[in-house]
Amino acid sequence: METITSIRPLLAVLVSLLMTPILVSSRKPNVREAWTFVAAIAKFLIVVSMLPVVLRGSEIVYTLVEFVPGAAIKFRVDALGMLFALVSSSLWIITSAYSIGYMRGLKEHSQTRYFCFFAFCLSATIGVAFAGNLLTLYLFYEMLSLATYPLVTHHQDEEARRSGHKYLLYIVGTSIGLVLPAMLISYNLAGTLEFSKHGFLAGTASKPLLGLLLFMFIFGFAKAAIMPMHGWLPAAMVAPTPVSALLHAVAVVKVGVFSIVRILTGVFGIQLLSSLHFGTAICFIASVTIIVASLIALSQDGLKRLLAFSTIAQLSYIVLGIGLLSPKGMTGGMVHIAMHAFGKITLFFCAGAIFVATGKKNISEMIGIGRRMPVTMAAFFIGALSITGVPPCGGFISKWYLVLGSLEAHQTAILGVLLFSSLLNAAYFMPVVYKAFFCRPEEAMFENKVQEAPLFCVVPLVITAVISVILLFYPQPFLRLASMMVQSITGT
Amino acid sequence: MIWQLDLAILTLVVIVGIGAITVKDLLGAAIMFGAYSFMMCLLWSIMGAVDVAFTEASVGAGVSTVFFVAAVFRTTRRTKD
Amino acid sequence: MKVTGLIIAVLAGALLIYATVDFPPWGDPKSPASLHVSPHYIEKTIEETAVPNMVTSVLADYRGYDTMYETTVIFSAGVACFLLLRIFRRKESAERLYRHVLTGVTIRLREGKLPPSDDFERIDTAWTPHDLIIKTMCRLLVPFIQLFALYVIAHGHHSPGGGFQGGVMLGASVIVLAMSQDLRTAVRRLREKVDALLCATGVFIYAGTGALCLLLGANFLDYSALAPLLHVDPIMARSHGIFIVEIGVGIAVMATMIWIYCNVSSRGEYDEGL
Amino acid sequence: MSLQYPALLIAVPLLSAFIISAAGWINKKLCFPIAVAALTVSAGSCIGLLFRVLNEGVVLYRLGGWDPPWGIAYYIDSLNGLVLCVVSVAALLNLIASKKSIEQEFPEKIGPFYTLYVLFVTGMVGITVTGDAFNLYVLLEIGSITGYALIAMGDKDRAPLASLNYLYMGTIGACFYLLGVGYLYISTGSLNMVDIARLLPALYQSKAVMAAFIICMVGVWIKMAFFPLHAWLPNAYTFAPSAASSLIAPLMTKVMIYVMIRLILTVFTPKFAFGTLAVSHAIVWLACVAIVVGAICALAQRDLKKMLTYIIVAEVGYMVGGAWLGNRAGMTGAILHIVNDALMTLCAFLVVGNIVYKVKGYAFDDLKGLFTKMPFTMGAFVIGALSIIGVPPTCGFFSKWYLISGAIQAGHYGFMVALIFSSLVNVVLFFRVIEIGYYEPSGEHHGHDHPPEPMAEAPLSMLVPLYVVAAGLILVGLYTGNIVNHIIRFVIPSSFV
Amino acid sequence: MGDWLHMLVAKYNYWIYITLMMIGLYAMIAKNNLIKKIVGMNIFQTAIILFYVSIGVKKGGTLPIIEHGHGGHSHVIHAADYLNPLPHVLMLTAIVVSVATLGVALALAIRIYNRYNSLEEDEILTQVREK
Repeated sequence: METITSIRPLLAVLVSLLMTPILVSSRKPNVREAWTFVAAIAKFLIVVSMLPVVLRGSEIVYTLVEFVPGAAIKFRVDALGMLFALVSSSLWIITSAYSIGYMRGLKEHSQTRYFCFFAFCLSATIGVAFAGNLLTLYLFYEMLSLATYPLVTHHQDEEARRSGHKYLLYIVGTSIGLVLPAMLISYNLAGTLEFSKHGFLAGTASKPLLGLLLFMFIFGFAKAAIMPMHGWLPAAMVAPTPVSALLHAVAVVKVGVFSIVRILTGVFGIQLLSSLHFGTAICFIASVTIIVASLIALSQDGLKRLLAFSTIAQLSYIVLGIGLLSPKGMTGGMVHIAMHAFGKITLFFCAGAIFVATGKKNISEMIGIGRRMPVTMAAFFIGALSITGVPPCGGFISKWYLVLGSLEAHQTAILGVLLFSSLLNAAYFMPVVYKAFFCRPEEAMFENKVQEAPLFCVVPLVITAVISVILLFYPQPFLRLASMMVQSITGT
Repeated sequence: MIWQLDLAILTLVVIVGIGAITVKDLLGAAIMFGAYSFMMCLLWSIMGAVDVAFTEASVGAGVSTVFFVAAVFRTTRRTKD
Repeated sequence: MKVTGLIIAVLAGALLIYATVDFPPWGDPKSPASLHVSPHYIEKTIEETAVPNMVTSVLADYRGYDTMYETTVIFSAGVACFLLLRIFRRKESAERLYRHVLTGVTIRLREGKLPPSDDFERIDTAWTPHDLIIKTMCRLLVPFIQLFALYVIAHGHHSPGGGFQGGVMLGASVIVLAMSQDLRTAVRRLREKVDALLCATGVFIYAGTGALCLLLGANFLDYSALAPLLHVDPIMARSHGIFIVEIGVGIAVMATMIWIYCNVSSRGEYDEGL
Repeated sequence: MSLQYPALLIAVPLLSAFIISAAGWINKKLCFPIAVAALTVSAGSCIGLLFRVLNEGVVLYRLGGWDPPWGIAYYIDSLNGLVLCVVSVAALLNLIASKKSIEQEFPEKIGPFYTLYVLFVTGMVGITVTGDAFNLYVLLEIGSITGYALIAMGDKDRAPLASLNYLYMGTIGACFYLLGVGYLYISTGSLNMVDIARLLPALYQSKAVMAAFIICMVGVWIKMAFFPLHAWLPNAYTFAPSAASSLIAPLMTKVMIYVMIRLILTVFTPKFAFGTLAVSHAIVWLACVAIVVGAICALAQRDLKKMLTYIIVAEVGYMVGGAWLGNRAGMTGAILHIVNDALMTLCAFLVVGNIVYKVKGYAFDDLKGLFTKMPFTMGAFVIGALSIIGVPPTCGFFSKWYLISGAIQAGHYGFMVALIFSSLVNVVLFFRVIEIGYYEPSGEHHGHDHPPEPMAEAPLSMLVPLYVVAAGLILVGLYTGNIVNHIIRFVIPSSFV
Repeated sequence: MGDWLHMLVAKYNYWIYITLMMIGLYAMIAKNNLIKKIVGMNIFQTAIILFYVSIGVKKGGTLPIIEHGHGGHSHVIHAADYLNPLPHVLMLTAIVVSVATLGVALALAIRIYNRYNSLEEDEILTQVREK
């Protein structure tokens, strides 16, 4: 497997950063949004241009500057990073289209700032995806936390302030309080921070210390919202819906869980984890999160809060998949990054569209909304299916692999967890859809004339819905990338 | 050099120093300080540091004391300790 | 507060006394201080700087760099006092007080002012002590003080004394004047602006000499480089260089002492002073 | 010419100071240009000197042409070279940035102010460059006396008292240092640092030398406001005029840290400091306390400037602790943090200067809606804040990196925890400030899309230096590797692990 | 003279300077009046000067000025015959520094008095708090 040195990863990171000055300078909304599109598409193209190389099984490496021996700003494009980069960069195009419609529809203030920080976030996300070592990953992780703060607190009111507090407390607090020391300790143990196929911590320290490090990392990346570090996610729902979509589907939480995957595969390495039997512990933490979050989701009335808790549960699937330490399970976990992204972003788009069109936020107020916004709710239905993991949606594939993995690892308990949580998913999604379409005329809250959200909102959500259906039948390249990654780390 | 004289002046210096910081009148303190500096100057000339003694006599015992007096004159003589 | 002060002082004292155990006995000619560096000064001062008073030679040549900063410290203290205290626009009270010097009669003008003359002097408070004897005595004393001060500066090479002592005495002479007469009289002799400029000039002479040596291709403050200018051999050049900087020090110290005194004694208002 | 860099970087500002004070009486307009020219030359020769040191190794300069130990000599290695560059450049930038505020605050005393300003810089540069223990004391006094005066020109009510207390403490500190030098002199008979270092090993067991070391350290600690001797600092720096506080806060403490490191590394070699004298562990613990106390006191403040001063107290704890960890990483971190902290503090205080210049206040209530009023200033503030918190790629992160790895290698986890704690507290501190500026918008629906309401940004002459510093924060961060490998690595004796 | 006396003379200077230094330090910390603190400060500094001058003393040494300086090269000079000039030089500097500090300190004290009309630290602090 040869490695190619190319500046393209750096370009992929910087392209949206370089766009921001133009964004700021351009006073006219149209010009500004045109530039946003240019940036998004450029980023996507650069990422795609690297896809064939990666599919050939080779890596792209670019070292910017080395601070400390073994810790540089270094980009390394491998299958896993490419998978994540593809998802986020492609979804950024759609999201920016959507946010144009949303922001304009609601006449939000200071949209320039909004788009700027949106671009920042994407740079940071790609940076995390292509990070070649822990330091680079940490750098972009922090950058992302700070860049999302103005987006989360976009409304600048008291509520935004409170949730902003919570957001910083969880995200920055954990990353400085847990990840930074963990990173430094492992640096001083191993003398390097480079991600490698079999991890660099193997044989450097005693089991208790390694265990401590593992948990510092897992809970340190609070963006992954592993309980009890999940508190910020529902709070962050005050943000405008496209931001929530970005947070949940594209950037933030995915970055968190991606980092954990990186840590497990690139820092500890599968062999080490399995030799120390950490897998079960990880699985346990993840399953607890899955069950509890799903149960909480059942009791939610606010649509976005419900989605938030479902996200918390879904993220732990990914961790769970890795924790199974079996090839199929890990493949499932990695693929789930993509599948969940498309499904969940559809759901958020729908929630946003509903809010734009009707101003309704709570499920209890949405009875019969299907008659008024059939397209939106149809998309919502598809998204819900995908999350639940039922054909004909992409979510099915990842769930399927997870199940196979749990069988492969002979962990029937995990199997039970998976099935039970799927039931719960169905239990909290289906009523929404059901009430939306099949309700008795007298309890319908909306009259029967179709009145969708603005086109900029509807088109994106249709697209994502369609994609998440297509993914079932054509899961490439995500599945391919995931299996390549798994092969490379397990060596099978 | 006469060691008796040396010891005597050394002791005297300490006494004057204590006086300078205990007397309940700033003008008195300033004058005491002048005396202290002058004792020091004597001491150093005994030790053969003529230049230092000379400087101390002109700077310490002379100008510094004048500054003190001027400052006290411009502020107040009253003090509680 | 008193207790803490006592404790800290005693602790410090205890540490120092504890350390004196390892001191060489007092006045021991074999102590490292007397054996390591200083003998060089004592033995070489004549042949290297041609200055018998080795304190002067060490002060202004071997460690002349220190002395330059020492002068700078004085200078900055003067500037600091000026910066802190000087008040330019003080509220002029409408009425002015004048005293007839000979009779001591005080007259009060509602507006306007008297032309400056020798028989009337301006005062700030209606009651200002007035002592003919002190005034005359000090007036007589001043020239002698200044003469002696000049001698101290000039003869610093061969006898105790030098720029500092002489400068302080020069300053003291003016201060004596200011105390016996009043500040205005003294300031009339030596204007504030002139004083300040002198202050800067004095230090400038010192540092400038050093810079001159730099320009002449030697190291900073290496007076021997002045030899070609002064038409003497490098050794004598050092001696002369020492003399030049001593003059600079004298000017600077004198001016600064006066400056500080004026500002302190008049709260920066330059009125009649003490 | 390059042979005379060591002389130029002192002589030029010194001479110019006297010219400035004369010019103050003749034509005030001349003062500023002269000062800028002088400091530019000084900074230039500092940088030139650093490069010379990097190429040729230690530079020895004989003042007055006398050989050490009889005369005074400079020994410039890469440690002073580095600190020199930071000091002179920071002073120059601050001078340019604070022109307007100086003219605003004391119109008729510009001359003396600039004089003292330049003299202060001379003192700091001199302390850094000198190789003679007593000469260091004299320069220290220059720096202090000018500092007292500059500080006392601030807040009419509070500044003089704060400055006088600083004067008392500062004099005690300087005298302790002088006393320590005397003890060294009585036991070695020399004043030249290198010479002392040569003579000391025979005397490591002498009580006098031990006392000398302790006294010197205490004196330096008083000067650098190391807990528990920090009482003078917050008031003095808070009530100083913004021009002075943004000059003194970055330089004074850092230069004193340099002096401490110099004493440890050069005068009393590490063998004595960490070996014979088994106090390093206790001092690191004291540093931990300093960090924690500084952070907590900063939390209690209700105005920006005072908050920053307490952060300085904590930062001093960083550097002292790092230096006393006694291993390579810790010492590297301490030296690196001298550079970074100087820049960070300068950045933060320049921002305060801009705010004071426009808003006439630095209490938290005065900061409302500043992000819309002075977006550029606050932008720079955010960068500075991130650096102080220690977020990559700003430089603050990397010095913290070295400090923490030093703590880990020394097995001193208390220090690591203290560092992490203070970073967390810094997050709280700065985001509290940023929120105040961000959430109280002066009017609904502000932003670029709507007609922007009056933006009262500081003049360009204040913004440009500020942004130079802010850019420096990031650049120094990115080039940490080079700084450490090419400069700091040569400072640390090979005996360090 | 007796042995104890020799001992006494040998160390008496050092003890005295330490005592003076303690007095000065105590005054600076414990005294409440600003001018008193300044007096203490000067005593403190002078004590250190005394210490340095004591270093310079050399038994059997005379003033650090060479006789017949003009014809100086004629007779050879023995270091043991003269006192150690270096401490004297240093202390000249120290004295000047102390007077400079004194000037600044007094200026500050006067400013404070102009503002608060008192030199007692506690009174000033109470005034500050009331405001």
